[in-house]
Order: sequence, then structure tokens, then C-alpha cells
Amino acid sequence: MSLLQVKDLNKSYQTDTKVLKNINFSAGTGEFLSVIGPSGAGKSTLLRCINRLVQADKGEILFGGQDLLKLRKKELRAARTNIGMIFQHYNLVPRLTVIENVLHGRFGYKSTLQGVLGRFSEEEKERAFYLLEKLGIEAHAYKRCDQLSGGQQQRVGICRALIQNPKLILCDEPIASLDPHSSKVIMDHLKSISEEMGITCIVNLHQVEVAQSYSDRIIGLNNGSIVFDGSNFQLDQLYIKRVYGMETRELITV
Amino acid sequence: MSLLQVKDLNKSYQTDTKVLKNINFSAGTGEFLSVIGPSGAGKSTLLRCINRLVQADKGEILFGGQDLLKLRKKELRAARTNIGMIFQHYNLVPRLTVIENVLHGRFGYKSTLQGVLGRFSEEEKERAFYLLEKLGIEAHAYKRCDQLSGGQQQRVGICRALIQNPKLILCDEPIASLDPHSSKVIMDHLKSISEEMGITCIVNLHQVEVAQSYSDRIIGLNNGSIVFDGSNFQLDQLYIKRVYGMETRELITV
Amino acid sequence: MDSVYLKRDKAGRINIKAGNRVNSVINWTVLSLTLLTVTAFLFFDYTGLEIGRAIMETAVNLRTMFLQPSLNHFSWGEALFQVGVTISLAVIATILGAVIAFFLALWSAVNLANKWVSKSIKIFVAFIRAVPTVLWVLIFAIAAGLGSEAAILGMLFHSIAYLVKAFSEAFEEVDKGMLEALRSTGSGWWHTIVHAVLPSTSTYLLSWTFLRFEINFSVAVAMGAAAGAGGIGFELFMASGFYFDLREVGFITYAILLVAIVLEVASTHLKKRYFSS
Amino acid sequence: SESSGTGGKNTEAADGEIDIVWYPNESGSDMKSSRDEIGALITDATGQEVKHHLTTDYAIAIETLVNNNAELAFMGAQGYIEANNRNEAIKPLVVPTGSSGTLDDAVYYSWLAVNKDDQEDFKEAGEFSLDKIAEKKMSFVSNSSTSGFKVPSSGIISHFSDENLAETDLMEGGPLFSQVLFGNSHQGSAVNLLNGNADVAAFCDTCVENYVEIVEGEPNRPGSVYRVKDDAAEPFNTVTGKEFILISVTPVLNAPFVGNMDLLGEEGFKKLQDYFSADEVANNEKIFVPEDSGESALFFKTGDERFAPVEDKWFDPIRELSK
Amino acid sequence: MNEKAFKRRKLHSILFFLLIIGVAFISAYMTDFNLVEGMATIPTALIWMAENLIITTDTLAKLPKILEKLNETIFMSIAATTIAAAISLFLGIAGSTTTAVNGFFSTLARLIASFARNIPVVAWALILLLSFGQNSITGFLALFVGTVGFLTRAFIESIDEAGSSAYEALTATGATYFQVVGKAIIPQCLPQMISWILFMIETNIRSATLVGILTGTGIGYAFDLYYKMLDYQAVALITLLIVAAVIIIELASNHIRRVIL
Ligand SMILES: Nc1ncnc2c1ncn2[C@@H]1O[C@H](COP(=O)(O)OP(=O)(O)OP(=O)(O)O)[C@@H](O)[C@H]1O
Ligand SMILES: Nc1ncnc2c1ncn2[C@@H]1O[C@H](COP(=O)(O)OP(=O)(O)OP(=O)(O)O)[C@@H](O)[C@H]1O
Ligand SMILES: [Mg+2]
Ligand SMILES: [Mg+2]
Repeated sequence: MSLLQVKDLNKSYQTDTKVLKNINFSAGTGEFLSVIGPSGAGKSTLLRCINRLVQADKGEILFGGQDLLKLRKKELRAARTNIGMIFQHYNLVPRLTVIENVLHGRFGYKSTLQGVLGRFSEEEKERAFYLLEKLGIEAHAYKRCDQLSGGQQQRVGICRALIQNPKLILCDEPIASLDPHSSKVIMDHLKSISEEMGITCIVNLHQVEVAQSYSDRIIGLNNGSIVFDGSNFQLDQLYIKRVYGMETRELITV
Repeated sequence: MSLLQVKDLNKSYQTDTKVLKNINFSAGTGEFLSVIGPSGAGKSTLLRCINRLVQADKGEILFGGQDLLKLRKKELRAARTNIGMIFQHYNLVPRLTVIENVLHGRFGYKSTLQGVLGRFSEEEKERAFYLLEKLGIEAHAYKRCDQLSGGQQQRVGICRALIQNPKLILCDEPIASLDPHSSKVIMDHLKSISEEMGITCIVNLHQVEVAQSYSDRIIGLNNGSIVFDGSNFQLDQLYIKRVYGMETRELITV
Repeated sequence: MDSVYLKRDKAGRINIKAGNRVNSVINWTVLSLTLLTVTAFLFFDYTGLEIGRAIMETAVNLRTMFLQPSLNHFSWGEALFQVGVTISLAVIATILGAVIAFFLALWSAVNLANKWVSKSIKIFVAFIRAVPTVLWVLIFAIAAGLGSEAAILGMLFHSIAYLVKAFSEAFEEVDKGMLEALRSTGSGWWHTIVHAVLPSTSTYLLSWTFLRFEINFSVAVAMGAAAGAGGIGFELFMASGFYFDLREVGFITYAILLVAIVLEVASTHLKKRYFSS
Repeated sequence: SESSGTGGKNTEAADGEIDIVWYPNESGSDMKSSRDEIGALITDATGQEVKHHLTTDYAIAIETLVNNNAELAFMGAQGYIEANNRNEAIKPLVVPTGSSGTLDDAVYYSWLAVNKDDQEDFKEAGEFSLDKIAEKKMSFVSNSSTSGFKVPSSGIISHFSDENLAETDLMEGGPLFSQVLFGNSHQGSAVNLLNGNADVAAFCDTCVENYVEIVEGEPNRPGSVYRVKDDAAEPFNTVTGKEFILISVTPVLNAPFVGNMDLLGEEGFKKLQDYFSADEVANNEKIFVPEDSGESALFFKTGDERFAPVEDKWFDPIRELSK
Repeated sequence: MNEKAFKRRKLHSILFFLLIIGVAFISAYMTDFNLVEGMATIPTALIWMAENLIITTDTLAKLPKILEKLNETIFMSIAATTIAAAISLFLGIAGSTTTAVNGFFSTLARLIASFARNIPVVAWALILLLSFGQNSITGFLALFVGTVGFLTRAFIESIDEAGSSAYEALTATGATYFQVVGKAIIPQCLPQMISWILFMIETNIRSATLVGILTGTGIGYAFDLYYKMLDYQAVALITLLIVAAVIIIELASNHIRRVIL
């Protein structure tokens, strides 16, 4: 059974232009799924509709049997704890330390007061350290995030998502701001998360080659519609042209 | 004879750490030369030493027979008109129109008063339009620069450099802030500038593959020293490792 | 053949200005300010003005004031104490103002609060800001009796209004992505405020508060002079308005200048230290 | 304890402190010893601590008393009348007398002066005439001053009664004067005249006596000429040696100490009145300072000066001025 | 940073808060301030305002005269701000790190700004009143000095913020200093500067009240006259007019700002 099922999803920001048109797809547990498409295709909007950072207009998003779009405020908070998110610009609180940022991932499990006072249990802190170690940045645990390189910050972002104990991780262009080496490190980590921990990953990517070499499955978006949905080796020149509306030689891929 | 010859160039910002160490290279007329290297290697510093935005400590920079480092203020201004520069963040005046920004490239040829009053001849304006047309952005000529996309802004930057009638163009990571398609457009333009107009281009790049596919020659910098200087096909895995200090498979190249 | 996009003016020369709304508004604003200024000088009341004599006398008076400062009506110790009182007035108004403004600003930042609550607070605060501080102080002095309460409350009103504006703008500039990131982990509103908004704006809040403290210090001086709120401003008023003792005015001015410059240097230092990222 | 405006509480009588408000004129630090001595006197009378409130503003001083935020004040006759209008419980306590020791000469003088060199402009048939001040530049002290505005302006209004002027008409140029200045103090008003900013100025005799000396005629008589001393302090330092001549002199009732009956109570009020008017106070050299001592003080002794109890009725002449 | 330093930082924040509370208490002691009583006076004040600050038809008779004064104040503020802006432009260019010609002028410009801003307006008012007399020029000058100080500081920040990137790019084309300043820096900063100028006009109308009380000019003078006569109806009318003027100007400048920024 699939963990996430998106049915007939529609979204428009202004009333006239549809950003997402009848999106249908599903993702199984532990699957690594890439979403590619030109700028403005609606990749970010799709991800943000899933955890309701953006309100969809129509459709269903079934996550573990629940329709996310129907949840009330409190239930939504609970559901969100199961969905981690990783951003292109990391979206950390730059002035706080790495470990503090990681622990932010636990707020979903806390009452207002506990959270405001910043009370975290020893297990939570140990788990945070464990994750930092796993991603190779435990040495920076007490550094402020704005003192880290982009790649290191993104790993903090991943830790923050992982400490939520999510079943699903959404990644919106996680490597677009990174240099080649850091990009590789991050993609490797995401891959191992989905493989070793069985967490489903949906990753928006600009680089076709990266998508091809990492994903189990690729979804190609163009102008709000899915124009490709299949395994990486099925994505040939023809489909790429369909997704991007131009030939591969007009793109600097990767 | 080579247009630019850099001899024994040295530069340190603080007295203790050398950013550039005994740099020697030359570039011929119409040559397309890429400079690659990890972050902090000194790529930007090298370019900025050439047109003296940064004061070198020692060495010679022979440009058309003149040693740039010895020039007085007025002569330097004159020499700079022959050297265009293109920046990663475009460095346009965002509130002014495209055409105004392009015409800024003519100040080097004007007296202070002419420039401050903004007197440009009709030929200059026509030339500006010609260049905008050549780079395919004449439709935006009267738009403010902050309303353009990154790729379009970079093309304005190129026009500003070209209207100087330069013999040499320095590009500091011209495509680092651009999406794949825009990157391709910009690189193609730069290439055609060097080929068709015979203008020498020195381009700092992060992406090895891009450097390889566009350049006549590549210079690899590491920690302030040139560790590779040769044609693109000579740059093999071994040299890449020497330049970046790590294996190619640890990099997402391109 | 001209490109279709090329525009020429009537004389056939190529335009390089956009001729858009922004430029015309800027030009229009500059022009009308210039015209208004010229008009102002035409309409001014010049009675009793002899510019030459006035400038000469000002120079003489300034020289007396700044080159021969002395204390005649009270002692160094008192001067020090009165400066302390003035600083204290500013301190209390600033601290209370900052605390109250912090909460009001949370509810008036559009990215954090309800649109209508935000609008109402902003309008209310704009009204309070429009009333000159000295009026608030005088009104409180009459209604609430003489004393530090009147002065502080009067200054407090204005401080709150000013800081709510500054704080809410700082909050509104908080990186949207950061708020989203926390929201997407399931964090509540207060979690986001305390652990994301506060840490990322605290230096701004501090620096605005400090700036307001600088302002409040000079307001406290002026209130002492205009509304009898006490402190060094009162002494300044007596020295200037009643004794016409320029030397004492000079001394007090130096004292105030010293404090003000120390505050300014401190705030620039604070800024340099915490804002140069 | 002393505070310059600060520190006053919403004082109700029960707080065990007597609050006394001083006008700006008496708030200078050179008056401190006088204020403290009077404070001690009040403590003697009531057994309560005294808290002094110094002000820079007449209105605040008046309102403080009116709104039951202070028990006592020392204020000009005009201020008392305002206070009494707004709160019946404000009553006059005592007034410092003249040298006779009675209320008969409990007055000082409000002057209208012009520069000596310009005196001919103000004469009609060899006599000074108020008619000639029309269309001139006038300087008053402040519109809340008794001798520097209230008294002279009412004199002027009644002189020009045909023109139907109101007090507010005299506060700005136009109806009568070409321009009206406010010196904000008696000294300031006098300087306005002497440096040529004004043609006519109103100020009082006692307020400038430290700076000027009489050179012609008798004190406080129209036609007398005064000269600024050569060593006069600021603000007269730029006009030393200049001479002015009085064109009109009006006696003004001395300023009273006033009390708030609601807070003091009948008994407390009476007790204070007795204490103030006692002979010991009259002989206390710290309150009535000998004139030749060279010290600055609120009250000086030239003859039999003392504090004398006073009734509300005594101020009627000033009330008449406003009618 | 290690765990210890992390703990130390937390300790620092706590100490900082304790320090603030301590300073507040010392200040309250110095000024004899009582928070509870202070707050308790707010209702009293509001009641007093409701009872006394009433505008009656009688008061409206004074409107023409008051409007005349308000007019003077508005003109005074505009003139003071505009002329101060012209001078601050030079000081700002000299003072900003991006466009500084040399360290000496830069420091000098900042020093002038600092003095102009920090000498109390009370002292200025006295000096000016003594020699210039009671007229618009006195009020104008008193506002002018402070405005130069403030605008210079604001302009320096605007220029610094507009960034060195365009400056650098134009220098690289061989442009001269004045070309770069005139064609890149000023056009780029102009909207920001205009925004500051508008803000300052608004501020100056407000401070003109105080300056007016001290120098006997404009609306502040009218305020002072009626206040001293205890004519609170007129005071209310004046206050209302000032508020209206400030809000209208604020709205207008917000509108301009929205378009140009
Ligand atoms: N908050 C918003 N309000 C209005 N329109 C929006 C908003 N966010 C996105 N859009 C529009 O929706 C469309 C899809 O945007 P989206 O960001 O989802 O594209 P994307 O595929 O993520 O592009 P990119 O690769 O540039 O990130 C675009 O046309 C965009 O302009
Ligand atoms: N203005 C400066 N003052 C002091 N040090 C500087 C300055 N600019 C650069 N450096 C230092 O000089 C070294 C080389 O910097 P440079 O910017 O030339 O590297 P780069 O190769 O261009 O790196 P990147 O790829 O990140 O742009 C770095 O260590 C950097 O910290
Ligand atoms: Mg996107
Ligand atoms: Mg660089």
C-alpha cells in the first residue's frame, strides 16, 4: 500500500491561472521520488500543498489513510510531525546553534509551555547528537548555523527533519544552492535515509542527471501537469523535451 | 604575441596569508580561458588584481605592452576602458533602465562633466541598442534592471562590458547565480564574443564540465598557486584531484 | 532601420530614460519640495530680524557658551545627579516601552498575526505617534500631577508607538522560509515566536530599543525644560530661560553632549559587533 | 527633600507629606535656601515632611494645586485667581507685606518702558500718552504673568476701550500692536526693548533691580530713567549702558502663599497661617534676608516686612482687571 | 563553541536580563517612580482629557489664527528639511565608507552630524532666540540643525546599503569618482533618501511643537499661549490639528514611498 496518495490536486494562486492541474500520483514507503520540471512548473507548489504550507483548492492528499486537506488545526500539527521538510535555502534560524536548530524538529511533540521554555528530554538531546554524528557534523553542534557552509547547513536541515521521526520527507531543491561536493554528500545522505530508514523521500530537482542517478522514480512536471511518471531509465530525450519544452543541448543539465 | 601577460603576481590581504603566490600565465588575443579551483583558491582575487580593483603586492601585469601595476590614476582609467568585467551578481544599478546601465560602460571615454550630465552621442546609443539586440534583450531596453531575471541582467552586464570596446573581458563566475538554461545562453554569448569579436575572455568557473566544453585553455588554481595550465582535454581526473583536492566522484561536476 | 523597441524623442534623439511612474513621482516630489521651500521663505515672518547682527551675536554667544563653560547655580555633584535623573527617566520609559511594544508588535506584524488585529493596532499606534511627545507629557503633568510619572508616561506613549512600528517591521522581515520550516515540523505559534522570531530579530530589537533610548534621552532633556519633568533639562531651562547664563548653558550642553555621544558610540559599536555578518 | 518636578505622588493629605509647588520664578537654585527655610517652617507647623515641587510652567503649577495634588503653593495673584476659579478650596494663606509691615504697601510695580532715545515718539504735547503705543512693537513677559502681562494689558485695554479689544488681541500682532513678543521672563522682556527688538516693553521693578540703576527721577514714577549697569550679567551683558524711561507704572499686589483647604482642613490651614504670620518668622534672617547681605533670596528686609494673613477679597482689584 | 561556551551564553542572557531589571530599579529609585501609581494615573489622565479637551464652537472661532500658525510650522518644517537634505547629501557622500574620498573628510562629516544631532534643541533655541529674535527664521534654524544631523546619518546608511557592487563595476569600466557618484550612487539611493526626507518633514512638524514652545514660533507658540491661559479647548483643537497634519503627511509620504521604493 502506498504511504502517500495525491488525487486530483488542483491549485491556483490567482483565480485565473492554474499552477497545479489534476495532479495524481502516489508514493510507497521508502521510495525515492524525484520531481523535475522547468522553473515555474509548480514543483514547489506541489510539495507545499502536501504539508499544507499552501492551501490546495481541490483534491485529496491521503497520508497514512487520513486526508490531510480535511484536518483541523490541531490534527494538522500532529500530522505534520510525520512529514519532514528540507528547503533549498535550509531555512534554519541562523543565529541559533546547530543543536538548537535540530531540536526545533521536536516542537510538534510538545505543549506550548514546554516548547517555549525550550525543555527537551535527555533522550531527545542524545538522539539529536546521534543524528548529527550520522551526518558527520557533530563537531559543529555548538556552532551558530550562520557560521556553517551551505552543505553543513543543509545537513542540519536534514537532522531537523529526521528528529521528527517522519514517515515522509519533502525536499524542495535541496542542492540548488550547494557546490558540487556538498551536493553529492547531501544526495547520498538522502538516498541512505530512504534506503536504510525506510523513509519516503520526494525531492524537487533541477538537474536531470542527478535525478536519474538517485531516484527510484521520476515525476516530470510541466506547466502544472504531470507529463512524465516513471522509472529513471524510462526518462529519455523525448520525455526530457516534453518536460522542459526544449532540447537537452539547450540545457546545462546536472 | 599575447595580449595579457601576468608575471610573478603576488597578493596577500593580511600580511601573513598569501592569497596569490607567484602567478605566471599569459593570454592571447581572442583566447577563451577558464580559471577553476575550489572556493577560496584566489580566483576572484586574480581577476581583480588584473584590472586593479585590488592592489597586487608584487609582480607585473603586461597588457598591450603596458605594465598595469605601474599606471597612474589617469592612465589606469584609460587602460580600464580596454578591460570589461562581468560579475556573478551582475553589479548593475538596479533602479536604472537597461539602456542606462549599458551606457555606463562609456564613462571611461568621457570627461567627468559629460558623464555626470549623462551626455551620450547618438552613435553610442545606437551601438547600445545594437548590442542589446545581439544579446536578445532589446525588448527590455526601457525596463528597470531589477525587473529582469538573472539571466537577462547578466546579458545587460555583458552589453555594458562590450560597449567599452574592450580587448579583454574578465568574468567572475558569470553563471553561478543562474539556472541551467540561462547559464547556457550566457556561456554561448561569451564564447561567441571571443570567437567572433576576437576579444580575450578570462572566466572564473565552478563547474569543471562547463569549463571543459567552452574553453580553449583552463587554468587550475589551488590555494593561490597555479596547479594546472593546459588545454581542456589535458585536464584529466588526476589534475582535477590536484585542483580540488578530492576525487571527481566526490563532486557533482557540471 | 531602427529596432521596434527603440524610442526617440521629438528631436529625434534616442531616449534612455524609462519615463515610468517611479521616476515621475520622484521628480515631482523633488520639484514640489523645492517649490514649497522657496514659497516658505517668501511667506516667513521676518519681523525683528537683522541677519548680520544676528549672526555676529550668535557667534559671540556660541563662543561664550562653548569656550567658557562654568557652573554658577549648582554644584558638580548636583549636575551629575541631575544627569543621572535624566538618564533614569529615559531608561524607565525605554524599558517599559520596549516590553509593551514587543507584544503589540507581535500582534501587528502581518506575517505573525491576524490581519484585522494588525490593522487596528497599527492605526491606533499611528495616532499616538502623531501627537507630539511634549503634549503627552504636558497633558499627563496636568492630569496626574507633577512628578516623574507624568514625564515617564508621556515619553512611554511615544516610545511604544515608535517601537511598535520598528519592531513589527523587523518581525515582518523575518525570513519567511524559517517560519515555514518550523510550521512544517508541527510547531505552535509561541514556539515559532520564541525560538525563531525572537532569536533572529533580537539584535534588531535591541538596536532599535537602544536608538529609542538615545532619542528618549534627548526627549527627557527637552521635557525637563518644557514640562518641568526634572533632571538636567530643568537646570538647562533655568540656566537659559531664567538666568540667561550662557556659561552654565555651555556646561550643561557639554554634559548632555558627552552622554549623547557616549550613547551613540555605544550603539554604533553594538551594531558593528552584532550586525556585520 | 527637593525635587525638580519629579517625585510628586498623587498626594492625598493622608500620605504624611506636605507638597508645595513653586512657580518657575522661585524655582532657581539660588532660591533654594529660602525655599528650604520655608519648608522647615511648614514642618514646624504641621509636623509633616515637606516636599518641594519646582516647575517650569505656570499652568502645571496651578493645575497641580487645583487637582488636589499639592497642599500649598506660592504663586502670583493672577495664578491664585485662576486656581480659585477652578477649585473653591484654594484659599490665600499669607502675603509678604511691604516695608510698612501692613498689607497697604504689599505691592510691587509693573512698568511700561521705552528706550530713552525714543521717548519723543511716545509723547503727546510733552506728556507720555498710551495712545502712541499703538502700531508699535510690544514685548510682554508671558501671558500667564501678572505684572508682565495681566496688569499692563488690562490697562491698555481699558485705555483703548473704544476699540473693543480683548486680551487675546494683545497676544499677537495685528489689532493694536504691529508685533508682540514674549520674553518668557521679565529680564527677557527688558532685553527685547533694549536691543531694539521691541519698542515698548512690560516688566516689573523687582525683577530687574539687580541689573539696572536709576539715573533720573524717583523710583517707580513715569518719566524716571534707568540705566543698565556696566557690569550687568547675562542677558543684559549685550546692552550695558543703555537707558530706558518709564512711561507707565502700575502697582501690583504681592504674590500670596495659597493653600488647598480640602487637603489641609480648616484647622491645619489656620495653624499654618498663624505660624507664617508670627513675629519670629518676620525676624528670621533666613526668610526675610537683610537687603545688604548680597545674597539672593525670595524676601528681603528693608523695614518691617512680614507675612500677613489675607482674605480672598483682597485680590478683587486684580479680578477687576479681567472684567 | 563547545558545550561550556553554550552554557555561558545562556548565563550571559540571564545576567543581561537581571542587569536590565537592576538598572530599571535603580532608575525608578533615582526618579522616585512608582509603576503602580503611574499606571493608576492613566485613567485619571484619560478622564481629565475627556472632561477638558473638548472642542466647542467657541473654540472654532480661533481656528483661522491657529491654522495660520500651523501653516507657518508646516512651511518651516519643509524648508528646514529640504535645505538640510541638500547639505546632508554632501556630508553623506563624504561620510559613507563606499564613497568616502578619504578618512579625514569621512570622520569630519560624521563628527558634524553627531554634534548637530546631539546639542540639545533647548540650548539652540536659547542661542538663536537671543540673537535672531522671535520669528520664523529662529524656528527654521532650530529645526534645521537637528535635521542635518539626522539626515546625514540616514544618508550615510542608505549609501552604504546601496552597496559597493555598482560602484565597483563602474570603477572597473574606467569611470571617474563623480561619474560613479552622480550616475550610480545617487540614482540608486534617491528613493531611499526621499523616503527619509518625507519622514523627517513629518518628524519636524511634531518637534516644531517643542521648538515652537521654546522659540515662540509657529503652532508650538499658539499651543503655549493657550496652554498658559488654561484654555484647554483651544489646546485640544491645536493638538487635533497637529495630529491631522502629521497623519496627512504620513499618508501622503507612505503613498509616495510605496510607489518609489
Ligand atoms: N505565493 C505565490 N503567490 C502567487 N503565485 C505564486 C506563488 N508561489 C508561486 N507562484 C506561481 O506559481 C507558479 C509555480 O511556482 P512554483 O514555485 O511552484 O514553481 P517551481 O516549479 O518550484 O519553480 P522553481 O524551479 O523556479 O522553483 C509560478 O508561476 C509562480 O509564479
Ligand atoms: N577583501 C578581502 N579582505 C581579506 N581577505 C580576502 C578579501 N577577499 C578575499 N579574501 C580572502 O582571500 C582568499 C581568496 O579569496 P577569493 O575570493 O579570491 O577566492 P575565490 O577563489 O574567488 O573563491 P570563491 O570560489 O568562493 O569565489 C580567501 O581566503 C578569502 O577569504
Ligand atoms: Mg521552486
Ligand atoms: Mg570568487
